[in-house]
Amino acid sequence: MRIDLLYFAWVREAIGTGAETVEVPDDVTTVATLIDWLVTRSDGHASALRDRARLRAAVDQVFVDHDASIVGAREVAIFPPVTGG
Amino acid sequence: MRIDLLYFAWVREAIGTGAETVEVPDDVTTVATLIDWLVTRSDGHASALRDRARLRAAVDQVFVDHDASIVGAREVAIFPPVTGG
Amino acid sequence: MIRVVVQSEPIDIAAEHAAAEQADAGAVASFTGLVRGDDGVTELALEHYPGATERALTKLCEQAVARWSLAGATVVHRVGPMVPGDRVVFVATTARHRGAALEACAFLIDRLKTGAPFWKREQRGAAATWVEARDSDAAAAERWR
Amino acid sequence: MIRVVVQSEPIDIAAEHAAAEQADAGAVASFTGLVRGDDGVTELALEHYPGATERALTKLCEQAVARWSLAGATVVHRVGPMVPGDRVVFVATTARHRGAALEACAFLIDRLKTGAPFWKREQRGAAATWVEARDSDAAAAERWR
Repeated sequence: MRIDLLYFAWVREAIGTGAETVEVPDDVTTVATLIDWLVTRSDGHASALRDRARLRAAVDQVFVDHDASIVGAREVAIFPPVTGG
Repeated sequence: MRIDLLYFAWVREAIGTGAETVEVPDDVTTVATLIDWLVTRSDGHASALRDRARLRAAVDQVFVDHDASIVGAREVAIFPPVTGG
Repeated sequence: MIRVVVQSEPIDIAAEHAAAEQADAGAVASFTGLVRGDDGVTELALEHYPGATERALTKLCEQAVARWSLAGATVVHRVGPMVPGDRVVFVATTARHRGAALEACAFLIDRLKTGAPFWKREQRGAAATWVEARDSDAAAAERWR
Repeated sequence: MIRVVVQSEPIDIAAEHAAAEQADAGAVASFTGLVRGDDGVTELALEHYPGATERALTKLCEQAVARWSLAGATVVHRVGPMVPGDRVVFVATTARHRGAALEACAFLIDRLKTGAPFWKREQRGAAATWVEARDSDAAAAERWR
Protein backbone atom coordinates (compact mmCIF):
# COMPACT_ATOMS: atom_id res chain seq x y z
CA MET A 1 0.00 0.00 0.00
CA ARG A 2 1.32 3.40 -1.07
CA ILE A 3 0.90 6.30 1.37
CA ASP A 4 1.97 9.94 1.46
CA LEU A 5 3.52 10.74 4.84
CA LEU A 6 3.78 14.23 6.29
CA TYR A 7 5.86 15.30 9.30
CA PHE A 8 5.71 18.57 11.22
CA ALA A 9 7.73 20.56 13.78
CA TRP A 10 10.47 18.58 15.59
CA VAL A 11 9.28 15.32 14.04
CA ARG A 12 10.02 16.84 10.62
CA GLU A 13 13.39 18.19 11.77
CA ALA A 14 14.50 14.87 13.32
CA ILE A 15 13.48 12.81 10.28
CA GLY A 16 15.08 15.35 7.99
CA THR A 17 12.14 15.78 5.61
CA GLY A 18 8.57 17.09 5.76
CA ALA A 19 7.12 14.60 3.32
CA GLU A 20 7.82 11.20 1.79
CA THR A 21 5.86 8.61 -0.13
CA VAL A 22 6.27 5.04 1.12
CA GLU A 23 5.14 1.54 0.12
CA VAL A 24 4.08 -0.10 3.39
CA PRO A 25 3.83 -3.87 3.98
CA ASP A 26 0.36 -5.42 4.21
CA ASP A 27 0.58 -5.99 7.98
CA VAL A 28 0.89 -2.23 8.60
CA THR A 29 -2.77 -1.35 9.13
CA THR A 30 -2.88 1.23 11.97
CA VAL A 31 -1.06 4.41 12.97
CA ALA A 32 0.71 2.44 15.70
CA THR A 33 1.98 -0.30 13.37
CA LEU A 34 2.95 2.35 10.81
CA ILE A 35 5.15 4.03 13.43
CA ASP A 36 6.63 0.65 14.42
CA TRP A 37 7.57 0.08 10.79
CA LEU A 38 8.86 3.64 10.20
CA VAL A 39 11.40 3.47 13.05
CA THR A 40 13.23 0.70 11.13
CA ARG A 41 13.77 2.95 8.11
CA SER A 42 16.57 5.24 9.38
CA ASP A 43 18.27 6.57 12.50
CA GLY A 44 16.39 9.85 11.96
CA HIS A 45 13.05 8.02 11.93
CA ALA A 46 14.03 6.03 15.01
CA SER A 47 15.04 9.15 16.89
CA ALA A 48 12.01 11.24 15.85
CA LEU A 49 9.48 8.52 16.62
CA ARG A 50 11.04 7.10 19.79
CA ASP A 51 8.59 8.58 22.31
CA ARG A 52 5.15 7.44 21.14
CA ALA A 53 3.32 9.34 23.89
CA ARG A 54 4.51 12.63 22.37
CA LEU A 55 3.25 11.81 18.86
CA ARG A 56 -0.10 12.79 17.37
CA ALA A 57 -1.47 11.71 14.00
CA ALA A 58 -3.99 12.59 11.32
CA VAL A 59 -5.32 10.26 8.63
CA ASP A 60 -6.49 12.09 5.51
CA GLN A 61 -6.41 15.35 7.55
CA VAL A 62 -8.60 14.07 10.39
CA PHE A 63 -7.03 13.81 13.88
CA VAL A 64 -7.01 10.20 15.10
CA ASP A 65 -5.69 8.00 17.92
CA HIS A 66 -2.79 5.61 17.38
CA ASP A 67 -5.11 2.61 17.07
CA ALA A 68 -6.91 4.16 14.08
CA SER A 69 -6.86 2.32 10.76
CA ILE A 70 -4.75 3.59 7.89
CA VAL A 71 -6.09 1.07 5.38
CA GLY A 72 -7.07 2.92 2.20
CA ALA A 73 -5.64 6.21 3.47
CA ARG A 74 -3.96 8.55 1.00
CA GLU A 75 -2.19 10.78 3.51
CA VAL A 76 -0.97 10.19 7.07
CA ALA A 77 0.60 12.98 9.13
CA ILE A 78 2.70 12.50 12.28
CA PHE A 79 3.49 15.45 14.53
CA PRO A 80 3.92 16.69 18.14
CA PRO A 81 1.02 17.99 20.26
CA VAL A 82 -0.16 21.26 18.69
CA THR A 83 0.77 24.67 20.12
CA GLY A 84 -1.13 27.30 18.11
CA GLY A 85 -3.13 30.32 19.15
CA MET B 1 -29.56 74.43 52.20
CA ARG B 2 -28.71 75.18 48.58
CA ILE B 3 -28.30 72.21 46.21
CA ASP B 4 -27.73 71.77 42.49
CA LEU B 5 -30.16 69.21 41.09
CA LEU B 6 -29.60 67.26 37.88
CA TYR B 7 -32.19 65.19 35.97
CA PHE B 8 -31.60 62.71 33.16
CA ALA B 9 -33.57 60.83 30.49
CA TRP B 10 -37.38 60.73 31.02
CA VAL B 11 -37.07 62.34 34.45
CA ARG B 12 -35.48 65.35 32.73
CA GLU B 13 -38.12 65.39 29.99
CA ALA B 14 -41.05 65.19 32.43
CA ILE B 15 -39.70 67.91 34.73
CA GLY B 16 -38.88 70.05 31.71
CA THR B 17 -35.31 70.90 32.67
CA GLY B 18 -32.02 69.06 33.13
CA ALA B 19 -30.76 71.20 36.01
CA GLU B 20 -32.01 73.56 38.69
CA THR B 21 -30.62 75.04 41.89
CA VAL B 22 -32.96 74.87 44.88
CA GLU B 23 -33.01 76.05 48.47
CA VAL B 24 -34.31 73.06 50.47
CA PRO B 25 -35.94 73.24 53.93
CA ASP B 26 -33.93 71.96 56.91
CA ASP B 27 -36.03 68.82 57.34
CA VAL B 28 -35.04 67.59 53.86
CA THR B 29 -32.03 65.45 54.77
CA THR B 30 -32.17 62.34 52.53
CA VAL B 31 -32.79 61.50 48.88
CA ALA B 32 -36.25 60.20 49.84
CA THR B 33 -37.30 63.37 51.68
CA LEU B 34 -35.83 65.46 48.86
CA ILE B 35 -38.09 63.66 46.38
CA ASP B 36 -41.09 64.10 48.73
CA TRP B 37 -40.40 67.83 48.77
CA LEU B 38 -39.71 68.11 45.00
CA VAL B 39 -43.09 66.62 44.01
CA THR B 40 -44.80 69.63 45.62
CA ARG B 41 -42.95 72.08 43.36
CA SER B 42 -44.81 71.56 40.05
CA ASP B 43 -47.03 69.17 38.11
CA GLY B 44 -43.98 68.23 36.04
CA HIS B 45 -42.04 67.28 39.19
CA ALA B 46 -45.02 65.37 40.55
CA SER B 47 -45.41 63.42 37.31
CA ALA B 48 -41.72 62.72 36.84
CA LEU B 49 -41.14 61.57 40.42
CA ARG B 50 -44.40 59.67 40.99
CA ASP B 51 -43.00 56.13 40.81
CA ARG B 52 -40.19 56.05 43.40
CA ALA B 53 -39.23 52.46 42.57
CA ARG B 54 -38.16 53.57 39.09
CA LEU B 55 -35.89 56.37 40.37
CA ARG B 56 -32.17 56.16 41.02
CA ALA B 57 -29.98 58.85 42.59
CA ALA B 58 -26.41 60.04 42.93
CA VAL B 59 -25.06 62.40 45.61
CA ASP B 60 -21.98 64.31 44.48
CA GLN B 61 -21.66 61.84 41.56
CA VAL B 62 -21.73 58.72 43.73
CA PHE B 63 -24.64 56.27 43.26
CA VAL B 64 -26.69 55.97 46.48
CA ASP B 65 -29.91 54.45 47.85
CA HIS B 66 -32.96 56.62 48.65
CA ASP B 67 -32.20 56.62 52.37
CA ALA B 68 -28.75 58.20 51.80
CA SER B 69 -28.04 61.58 53.39
CA ILE B 70 -27.88 64.71 51.27
CA VAL B 71 -26.72 66.96 54.10
CA GLY B 72 -23.74 68.99 52.89
CA ALA B 73 -24.12 67.74 49.31
CA ARG B 74 -23.37 70.11 46.45
CA GLU B 75 -25.02 68.11 43.67
CA VAL B 76 -27.83 65.54 43.66
CA ALA B 77 -28.88 63.75 40.48
CA ILE B 78 -32.17 61.88 39.96
CA PHE B 79 -32.64 59.55 36.99
CA PRO B 80 -34.11 56.25 35.73
CA PRO B 81 -32.24 52.93 35.93
CA VAL B 82 -29.29 53.15 33.56
CA THR B 83 -29.27 51.50 30.11
CA GLY B 84 -25.80 51.98 28.65
CA GLY B 85 -23.45 49.59 26.88
CA MET C 1 -2.90 51.30 32.00
CA ILE C 2 -6.50 52.48 32.13
CA ARG C 3 -8.16 54.34 29.27
CA VAL C 4 -11.72 55.71 29.66
CA VAL C 5 -13.27 57.87 26.96
CA VAL C 6 -16.82 59.18 26.48
CA GLN C 7 -17.14 60.69 23.02
CA SER C 8 -19.66 61.72 20.38
CA GLU C 9 -17.32 60.73 17.52
CA PRO C 10 -17.39 57.23 15.96
CA ILE C 11 -15.23 54.65 17.76
CA ASP C 12 -11.96 53.86 15.95
CA ILE C 13 -11.39 50.16 16.63
CA ALA C 14 -8.00 50.01 14.91
CA ALA C 15 -6.55 52.83 17.02
CA GLU C 16 -8.15 51.67 20.27
CA HIS C 17 -7.10 48.04 19.79
CA ALA C 18 -3.53 48.99 18.89
CA ALA C 19 -3.36 51.18 22.01
CA ALA C 20 -4.56 48.23 24.12
CA GLU C 21 -1.86 45.87 22.80
CA GLN C 22 1.34 45.47 24.80
CA ALA C 23 4.29 43.30 23.81
CA ASP C 24 4.81 42.09 27.39
CA ALA C 25 1.19 40.87 27.67
CA GLY C 26 0.11 38.27 25.15
CA ALA C 27 -3.69 38.49 25.31
CA VAL C 28 -6.22 41.16 24.35
CA ALA C 29 -9.96 40.47 24.68
CA SER C 30 -12.53 42.94 23.44
CA PHE C 31 -16.26 43.49 23.31
CA THR C 32 -18.02 45.85 20.91
CA GLY C 33 -21.71 46.77 21.18
CA LEU C 34 -23.48 47.91 18.01
CA VAL C 35 -26.79 49.70 17.43
CA ARG C 36 -29.16 46.95 16.31
CA GLY C 37 -31.44 47.80 13.39
CA ASP C 38 -33.53 44.64 13.20
CA ASP C 39 -36.43 45.85 15.35
CA GLY C 40 -37.35 49.01 13.47
CA VAL C 41 -34.98 51.36 15.27
CA THR C 42 -33.96 54.21 12.97
CA GLU C 43 -31.90 56.17 15.49
CA LEU C 44 -30.47 55.60 18.96
CA ALA C 45 -29.59 58.56 21.19
CA LEU C 46 -27.30 58.08 24.19
CA GLU C 47 -27.51 60.52 27.10
CA HIS C 48 -25.04 60.45 29.99
CA TYR C 49 -24.07 62.16 33.23
CA PRO C 50 -20.83 64.03 32.44
CA GLY C 51 -18.19 63.58 35.11
CA ALA C 52 -20.05 60.83 36.96
CA THR C 53 -19.82 58.59 33.89
CA GLU C 54 -16.05 58.83 33.65
CA ARG C 55 -15.76 58.28 37.41
CA ALA C 56 -17.91 55.16 37.30
CA LEU C 57 -16.08 53.71 34.28
CA THR C 58 -12.65 54.42 35.75
CA LYS C 59 -13.65 52.71 39.01
CA LEU C 60 -14.86 49.63 37.10
CA CYS C 61 -11.57 49.50 35.18
CA GLU C 62 -9.58 49.78 38.42
CA GLN C 63 -11.58 46.91 39.91
CA ALA C 64 -10.93 44.76 36.82
CA VAL C 65 -7.20 45.56 36.77
CA ALA C 66 -6.87 44.63 40.46
CA ARG C 67 -9.00 41.47 40.30
CA TRP C 68 -7.40 39.96 37.17
CA SER C 69 -3.92 41.57 37.36
CA LEU C 70 -4.51 43.18 33.99
CA ALA C 71 -1.84 45.04 32.06
CA GLY C 72 -4.57 47.33 30.75
CA ALA C 73 -8.29 48.10 30.56
CA THR C 74 -10.03 50.29 27.98
CA VAL C 75 -13.62 51.55 27.82
CA VAL C 76 -14.68 53.85 24.98
CA HIS C 77 -18.39 54.76 25.04
CA ARG C 78 -20.14 56.83 22.43
CA VAL C 79 -22.90 59.34 23.30
CA GLY C 80 -25.33 61.40 21.22
CA PRO C 81 -27.26 60.27 18.13
CA MET C 82 -26.35 57.04 16.35
CA VAL C 83 -27.79 54.87 13.57
CA PRO C 84 -28.02 51.06 13.22
CA GLY C 85 -24.62 49.46 12.76
CA ASP C 86 -22.80 52.20 14.69
CA ARG C 87 -20.52 51.16 17.55
CA VAL C 88 -21.95 52.16 20.94
CA VAL C 89 -19.24 50.81 23.19
CA PHE C 90 -15.79 49.20 22.94
CA VAL C 91 -14.23 47.39 25.89
CA ALA C 92 -10.74 45.89 25.77
CA THR C 93 -8.69 44.08 28.40
CA THR C 94 -5.01 43.21 28.18
CA ALA C 95 -3.36 40.45 30.21
CA ARG C 96 -0.57 37.90 30.13
CA HIS C 97 -3.02 35.03 29.68
CA ARG C 98 -6.27 34.69 27.79
CA GLY C 99 -8.40 33.51 30.71
CA ALA C 100 -7.87 36.73 32.65
CA ALA C 101 -8.42 38.94 29.61
CA LEU C 102 -11.64 37.17 28.58
CA GLU C 103 -13.14 37.11 32.07
CA ALA C 104 -12.27 40.73 32.80
CA CYS C 105 -13.79 41.80 29.49
CA ALA C 106 -17.08 40.08 30.35
CA PHE C 107 -16.98 41.65 33.84
CA LEU C 108 -16.51 45.16 32.43
CA ILE C 109 -19.36 45.04 29.92
CA ASP C 110 -21.71 43.34 32.42
CA ARG C 111 -21.02 45.89 35.15
CA LEU C 112 -21.01 48.86 32.78
CA LYS C 113 -24.57 47.98 31.73
CA THR C 114 -25.95 48.57 35.22
CA GLY C 115 -23.31 50.73 36.87
CA ALA C 116 -22.54 53.62 34.51
CA PRO C 117 -24.96 56.55 34.01
CA PHE C 118 -25.99 56.19 30.36
CA TRP C 119 -29.55 56.23 29.03
CA LYS C 120 -30.72 55.04 25.61
CA ARG C 121 -33.59 56.56 23.67
CA GLU C 122 -34.76 54.64 20.63
CA GLN C 123 -36.35 56.39 17.69
CA ARG C 124 -38.64 54.42 15.37
CA GLY C 125 -39.65 56.90 12.70
CA ALA C 126 -41.43 59.67 14.63
CA ALA C 127 -41.87 57.69 17.87
CA ALA C 128 -39.25 57.96 20.63
CA THR C 129 -39.05 55.63 23.65
CA TRP C 130 -36.59 55.46 26.52
CA VAL C 131 -35.14 51.95 26.76
CA GLU C 132 -36.17 50.13 29.95
CA ALA C 133 -33.51 48.54 32.14
CA ARG C 134 -33.54 44.75 31.89
CA ASP C 135 -33.61 42.25 34.76
CA SER C 136 -31.17 40.07 32.80
CA ASP C 137 -28.60 42.88 32.90
CA ALA C 138 -28.96 43.19 36.67
CA ALA C 139 -28.49 39.43 37.00
CA ALA C 140 -25.40 39.49 34.74
CA ALA C 141 -23.84 42.29 36.81
CA GLU C 142 -24.65 40.46 40.04
CA ARG C 143 -22.72 37.28 39.13
CA TRP C 144 -19.40 39.16 39.54
CA ARG C 145 -19.96 39.99 43.23
CA MET D 1 -21.07 33.68 8.25
CA ILE D 2 -17.80 31.86 8.87
CA ARG D 3 -14.43 33.30 7.93
CA VAL D 4 -11.25 31.25 8.36
CA VAL D 5 -7.91 32.56 7.10
CA VAL D 6 -4.35 31.27 7.57
CA GLN D 7 -1.91 33.88 6.33
CA SER D 8 1.70 34.99 6.55
CA GLU D 9 0.77 38.69 6.32
CA PRO D 10 0.13 40.80 9.46
CA ILE D 11 -3.45 40.63 10.78
CA ASP D 12 -5.51 43.75 9.96
CA ILE D 13 -7.77 44.19 13.01
CA ALA D 14 -9.72 47.11 11.54
CA ALA D 15 -10.71 45.20 8.41
CA GLU D 16 -11.38 41.92 10.22
CA HIS D 17 -13.46 43.55 12.96
CA ALA D 18 -15.49 45.58 10.47
CA ALA D 19 -16.18 42.40 8.47
CA ALA D 20 -17.38 40.68 11.66
CA GLU D 21 -19.86 43.46 12.51
CA GLN D 22 -23.48 43.04 11.43
CA ALA D 23 -26.24 45.59 11.99
CA ASP D 24 -28.78 42.88 12.87
CA ALA D 25 -26.53 41.45 15.60
CA GLY D 26 -25.56 43.81 18.39
CA ALA D 27 -22.54 42.09 19.93
CA VAL D 28 -19.00 41.35 18.73
CA ALA D 29 -16.48 39.69 21.05
CA SER D 30 -12.88 39.23 20.01
CA PHE D 31 -9.64 37.72 21.21
CA THR D 32 -6.19 38.62 19.91
CA GLY D 33 -3.03 36.70 20.79
CA LEU D 34 0.29 38.54 20.56
CA VAL D 35 3.89 37.35 20.46
CA ARG D 36 5.19 38.00 23.99
CA GLY D 37 8.67 39.48 24.24
CA ASP D 38 9.14 39.48 28.00
CA ASP D 39 10.95 36.14 28.27
CA GLY D 40 13.79 36.76 25.86
CA VAL D 41 12.04 35.59 22.68
CA THR D 42 13.45 37.42 19.66
CA GLU D 43 11.43 35.60 17.01
CA LEU D 44 8.47 33.21 16.91
CA ALA D 45 7.94 30.94 13.89
CA LEU D 46 4.56 29.30 13.32
CA GLU D 47 4.37 26.10 11.26
CA HIS D 48 1.05 24.56 10.22
CA TYR D 49 -0.53 21.68 8.25
CA PRO D 50 -1.98 23.32 5.14
CA GLY D 51 -5.49 22.11 4.35
CA ALA D 52 -5.96 20.29 7.66
CA THR D 53 -5.62 23.60 9.53
CA GLU D 54 -8.40 25.29 7.60
CA ARG D 55 -10.58 22.19 7.98
CA ALA D 56 -10.06 22.09 11.74
CA LEU D 57 -10.71 25.82 12.19
CA THR D 58 -13.82 25.75 9.99
CA LYS D 59 -15.20 22.83 11.99
CA LEU D 60 -14.61 24.69 15.28
CA CYS D 61 -16.39 27.76 13.88
CA GLU D 62 -19.33 25.62 12.74
CA GLN D 63 -19.59 24.12 16.22
CA ALA D 64 -19.56 27.59 17.81
CA VAL D 65 -22.18 28.96 15.40
CA ALA D 66 -24.49 26.03 16.10
CA ARG D 67 -24.00 25.99 19.89
CA TRP D 68 -24.44 29.75 20.46
CA SER D 69 -26.64 30.63 17.44
CA LEU D 70 -23.98 33.03 16.24
CA ALA D 71 -24.45 35.43 13.35
CA GLY D 72 -20.76 35.00 12.54
CA ALA D 73 -17.43 33.49 13.56
CA THR D 74 -13.98 34.59 12.37
CA VAL D 75 -10.56 33.02 12.90
CA VAL D 76 -7.50 34.61 11.32
CA HIS D 77 -4.23 32.87 12.22
CA ARG D 78 -0.82 34.02 11.14
CA VAL D 79 1.99 31.61 10.17
CA GLY D 80 5.68 32.04 9.42
CA PRO D 81 8.19 34.23 11.28
CA MET D 82 6.99 36.90 13.74
CA VAL D 83 8.52 39.25 16.29
CA PRO D 84 7.36 40.30 19.78
CA GLY D 85 4.21 42.42 19.64
CA ASP D 86 2.98 40.85 16.39
CA ARG D 87 -0.56 39.44 16.31
CA VAL D 88 -0.55 35.63 16.08
CA VAL D 89 -4.29 35.02 16.09
CA PHE D 90 -7.54 37.00 15.92
CA VAL D 91 -10.86 35.39 16.86
CA ALA D 92 -14.19 37.23 16.59
CA THR D 93 -17.74 36.11 17.29
CA THR D 94 -20.90 37.98 16.37
CA ALA D 95 -24.26 37.44 18.09
CA ARG D 96 -27.46 39.21 19.10
CA HIS D 97 -26.45 39.23 22.76
CA ARG D 98 -23.15 39.67 24.54
CA GLY D 99 -23.29 36.48 26.60
CA ALA D 100 -23.30 34.27 23.51
CA ALA D 101 -20.58 36.28 21.76
CA LEU D 102 -18.26 36.27 24.80
CA GLU D 103 -18.70 32.57 25.58
CA ALA D 104 -18.27 31.49 21.96
CA CYS D 105 -15.12 33.59 21.67
CA ALA D 106 -13.60 31.88 24.73
CA PHE D 107 -14.64 28.48 23.31
CA LEU D 108 -12.96 29.15 19.96
CA ILE D 109 -9.59 30.24 21.35
CA ASP D 110 -9.56 27.46 23.96
CA ARG D 111 -10.34 24.75 21.40
CA LEU D 112 -8.06 26.22 18.73
CA LYS D 113 -5.11 25.92 21.13
CA THR D 114 -5.39 22.11 21.28
CA GLY D 115 -7.38 21.26 18.15
CA ALA D 116 -5.74 23.03 15.21
CA PRO D 117 -2.42 21.86 13.70
CA PHE D 118 -0.07 24.75 14.44
CA TRP D 119 3.37 24.49 16.02
CA LYS D 120 5.39 27.31 17.58
CA ARG D 121 9.16 27.55 17.50
CA GLU D 122 10.73 30.18 19.72
CA GLN D 123 14.03 31.79 18.88
CA ARG D 124 16.13 33.35 21.64
CA GLY D 125 19.13 34.76 19.88
CA ALA D 126 20.79 31.75 18.23
CA ALA D 127 18.86 29.11 20.21
CA ALA D 128 15.61 27.67 18.82
CA THR D 129 13.15 25.57 20.82
CA TRP D 130 9.79 24.05 19.89
CA VAL D 131 7.14 25.17 22.36
CA GLU D 132 5.75 22.32 24.47
CA ALA D 133 2.00 21.79 24.70
CA ARG D 134 0.64 22.83 28.11
CA ASP D 135 -1.63 20.80 30.38
CA SER D 136 -3.53 24.00 31.20
CA ASP D 137 -4.50 24.34 27.54
CA ALA D 138 -5.81 20.78 27.45
CA ALA D 139 -7.85 21.51 30.59
CA ALA D 140 -9.23 24.73 29.10
CA ALA D 141 -10.30 22.93 25.93
CA GLU D 142 -11.86 20.12 27.96
CA ARG D 143 -14.25 22.40 29.90
CA TRP D 144 -16.32 22.97 26.73
CA ARG D 145 -17.24 19.26 26.32
